[in-house]
Amino acid sequence: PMAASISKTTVPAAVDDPAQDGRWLSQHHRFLMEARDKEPEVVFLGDSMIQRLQDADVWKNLFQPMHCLNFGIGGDSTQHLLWRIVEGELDSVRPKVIVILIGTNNFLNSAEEVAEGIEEIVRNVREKQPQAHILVVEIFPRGEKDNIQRQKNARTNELIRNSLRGKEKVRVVNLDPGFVGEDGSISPQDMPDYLHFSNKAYTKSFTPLAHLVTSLLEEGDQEASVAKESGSGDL
Amino acid sequence: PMAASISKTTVPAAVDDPAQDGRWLSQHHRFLMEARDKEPEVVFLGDSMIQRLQDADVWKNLFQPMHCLNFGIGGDSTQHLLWRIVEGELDSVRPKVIVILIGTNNFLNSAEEVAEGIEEIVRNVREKQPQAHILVVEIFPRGEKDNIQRQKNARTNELIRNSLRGKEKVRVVNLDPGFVGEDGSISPQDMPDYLHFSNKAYTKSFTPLAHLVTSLLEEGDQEASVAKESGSGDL
Amino acid sequence: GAPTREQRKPEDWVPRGPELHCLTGHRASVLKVTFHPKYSLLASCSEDASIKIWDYESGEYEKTLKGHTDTVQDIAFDSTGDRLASCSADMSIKLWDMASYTCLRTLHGHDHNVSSVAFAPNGQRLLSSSRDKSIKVWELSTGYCVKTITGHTDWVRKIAVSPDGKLVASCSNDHTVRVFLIETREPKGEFHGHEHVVECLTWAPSTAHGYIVEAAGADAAKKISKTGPFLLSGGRDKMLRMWDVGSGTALFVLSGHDNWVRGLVFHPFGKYIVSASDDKTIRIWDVKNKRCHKTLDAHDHFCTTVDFHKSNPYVITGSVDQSIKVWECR
Amino acid sequence: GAPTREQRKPEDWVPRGPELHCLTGHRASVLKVTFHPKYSLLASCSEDASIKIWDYESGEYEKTLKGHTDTVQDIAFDSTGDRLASCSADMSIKLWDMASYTCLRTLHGHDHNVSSVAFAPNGQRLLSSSRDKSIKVWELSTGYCVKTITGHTDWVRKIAVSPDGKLVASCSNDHTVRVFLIETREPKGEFHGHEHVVECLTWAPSTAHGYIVEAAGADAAKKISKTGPFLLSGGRDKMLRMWDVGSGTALFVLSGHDNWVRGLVFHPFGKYIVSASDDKTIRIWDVKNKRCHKTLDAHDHFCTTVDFHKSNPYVITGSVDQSIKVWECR
Repeated sequence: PMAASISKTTVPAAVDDPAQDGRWLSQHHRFLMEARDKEPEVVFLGDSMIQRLQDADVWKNLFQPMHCLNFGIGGDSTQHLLWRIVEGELDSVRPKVIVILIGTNNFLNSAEEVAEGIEEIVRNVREKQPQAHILVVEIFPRGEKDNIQRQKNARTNELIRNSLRGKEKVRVVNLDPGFVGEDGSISPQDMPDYLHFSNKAYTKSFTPLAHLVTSLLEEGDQEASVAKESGSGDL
Repeated sequence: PMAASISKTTVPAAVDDPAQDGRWLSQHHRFLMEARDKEPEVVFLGDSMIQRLQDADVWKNLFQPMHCLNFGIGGDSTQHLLWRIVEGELDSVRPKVIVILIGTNNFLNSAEEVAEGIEEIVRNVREKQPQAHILVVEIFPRGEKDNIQRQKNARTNELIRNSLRGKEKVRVVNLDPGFVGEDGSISPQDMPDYLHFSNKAYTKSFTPLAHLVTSLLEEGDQEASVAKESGSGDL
Repeated sequence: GAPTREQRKPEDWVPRGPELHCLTGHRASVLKVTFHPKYSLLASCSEDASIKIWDYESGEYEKTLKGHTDTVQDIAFDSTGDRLASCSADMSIKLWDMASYTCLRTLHGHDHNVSSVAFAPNGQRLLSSSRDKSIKVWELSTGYCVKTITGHTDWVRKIAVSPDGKLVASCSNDHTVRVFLIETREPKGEFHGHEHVVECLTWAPSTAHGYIVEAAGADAAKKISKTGPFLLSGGRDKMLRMWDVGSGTALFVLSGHDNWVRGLVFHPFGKYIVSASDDKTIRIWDVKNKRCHKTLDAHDHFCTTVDFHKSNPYVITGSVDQSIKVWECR
Repeated sequence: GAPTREQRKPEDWVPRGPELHCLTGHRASVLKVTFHPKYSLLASCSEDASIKIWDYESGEYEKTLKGHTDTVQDIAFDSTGDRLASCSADMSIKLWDMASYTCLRTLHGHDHNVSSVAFAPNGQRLLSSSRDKSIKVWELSTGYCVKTITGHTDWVRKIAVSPDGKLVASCSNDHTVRVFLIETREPKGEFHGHEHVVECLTWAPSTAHGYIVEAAGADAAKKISKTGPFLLSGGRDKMLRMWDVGSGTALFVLSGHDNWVRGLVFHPFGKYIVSASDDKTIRIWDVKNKRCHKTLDAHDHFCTTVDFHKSNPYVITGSVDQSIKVWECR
């Protein structure tokens, strides 16, 4: 029956692999290796919205110079990202900022369930990375015209805005520059498949994020300077 | 039971829409409108490999000037593309060249079934477009290391090479520049998720296609000239 | 050698890069740009279903004319600039008042996409062409279609009314350029040569006649009618073709564009032609010598339209890249 | 004003764009490039686990040295150029014969990524540093590690042996630059100032001493040891910092890079410093005046390494964009 097959959003779960080509685990293992070898200041976690950000101009121009790692995997739901975090993708790094965008693929779960999944992820990330600023990006609208996913995702965004408010070094950020027009429709110039972004849409929505991340990184540098001057150690 | 739920590759079928946001039909309707309004010389049909080609440099540099329409939809299997063709996406255009890449998403079907699906598509396209050159692109390898999909897709390619050989103005083209290394692995620099292409991979694999399409277009122009000179009419 | 900048006379002033202004605001391809006959304004129309008015000297946006419900294919000012006509894929034609920026009248009658509009010189009539293969003549005082001219066997893409108002030239997907007598609807000429869809055309101003005759050369001298009229067309075969309507003959071909030719206009002094192409350039052609004088990288995508001001040294272009550019001539 | 090209003396010859050669072949980031001391060759190493030899005059590829099974972090020629040492994330160090291009010896002992190698001037010993926080001294005739120097509290990224062979300088993720006596393993100095990981360092050649003393200025004059030795480091705080090892003091800071400083080298005549940065540029610094003399857009991605030839007017750079560039100095 349908209900039994809807995954719990808060329980770490690997993806099924109907094609049996191991791509998801291959990516996970590659991320483990990158985490071990590289020293990122910013780590991105999420689904295809995050993964495909790497192909956009805004990544090359604004994010790449910040020494980022991109741990997005297309198709991931909250429970899949949770699994990857629990299984070590954040174990060997110490970034200053962590960006999370997940939830749009949990389309069979309710807004409450998706929000719980995101909160569980934030809890786990905070545990692994006590020092990092955590930025949770609100789920973007989807579909050419209004539909139940848009409404649900908007409700999810509202829930996490409330539940994550006031948490130390956690911020929920809305990057939607206004994709939904006056007539309620999304332009294919922004989302050719009414879900994933065009290059132009990535520039519009993620540029403000780059500015926020930059200011958080600089704030961190200044704190380190102040700590140094006040004699609190070599760091 | 599993067997009953595997779609027939040769029977036109719309996608399921578990998210119920209508994106697939939105894209199909947009393609119908584009076909009605534009006059493409080249039409691309397929899945995400085709759809995402539009984001690559090679599209802007080499394909765009040729007046193309891109009717790729991510996730499509042969039966979905077949549905879109039967439902009119080729009805209002008269391109000189049609490029087809489909099949990798039929991962539960056998090589024989996928090949039949592709052949059915070619049959339908030829019926709608008697004048066009049809180029069927061989399915690319996938997965970080060898796996059953790679083997199956290679078999599918072999089957269509045979079944489509000698068909008038139909060509099966292999665009794989050698993605699989000596050690049997695919580089994440070519396919970050071991399926979809990076910008660089699109340039490597699709540049030769652009040259082939260009020569077919020019050949068509020359035929038109010759027809004119020999007095066969105003065309 | 070529005249230096200081020596150059207005007849040799051609558009030069970089652009003076890049006007953005349209949310889809720009299909046509046209200068206002009097004020420092230009009008543009787009696949975004709107028409926009801009000041080309300051680069400022003025106004958006909304009303069409689909791609606006063409626009034209009447000779006074008091009114603007537009036609659309929504199958209608609209007449706009430029003082109030309101729609005065909407004309219905075509059965398909209306691709081109042109005023008769007296401003009382308007001509249009359509994907329905016909050309229609409209009485603007009543809004009625008073004539329908047929002949083309496929989509009629553009029309141009001759300066004396008696002829209408048209080009089509049927690869021909045709000329009709407006009053009687009779065909006056049918020109074959383009090997693909013919996209655009323009009558040569009288200032160009001498250069055209010279360019046609000795071979054509016997046949050529010294006063034409002469007609220039551009097509998807990448060629510009010059026709002598008087004698019904082809005069010469200008080749050089790497892609479809989408728009044409003569330099007001007649010595040059400026063409816009899907190869993203505009080219300036020396008529007398039948060669490409200069190529300007104009846009990031197909360049669909170009206009040359009749008295001020400006050229404007529009593109699928959704922008309009203003170029100074010197 | 600055000397004109004709007047410029070798001491003022600095790298200028565009590059003479762009060498491609590595299939991942290039982490280090170094000139052969005698022939017109350069060696490069990469995250693709290989080392490649190139001719920098002709731009031709010569050879690939395979053997490491993970990123090769650093390479160094001995003073004759007969042998090349390399170290890797595979935790090993290899010694290569440049005549036969074969691996002579593989050294094991570090517990983690080996990030830097340097020959002692007599060529009989090799020093290395590692993510295991230690610095090791290896006897090349036997392959044994004869000394392990500790002190850093985190990853030691780079080491540099002083010209007289007595000292080894090291920089680390612990934000410090340290100097040790090789023979006794005793710490000679510990330099604080960088506010982030220190990526690279280099001893100043004697030709630079005069400029450094002048740059240090009157304030430092009391404390500064006129003969240093002087040490330059670069870090993720985007700064270049000059240290006086003789007196144990900080002399001055050069700022200007917009991102991490990844590589440093002095102009052989001592008047300039060239630095490579993740801001994709190399910068040429005027030592005496403590200012950035010139900035060169070097690569499409992080620029990780730079070397300056000791006697020929060439500079080489390597990058995460997987290419190596050869620049002429004039």
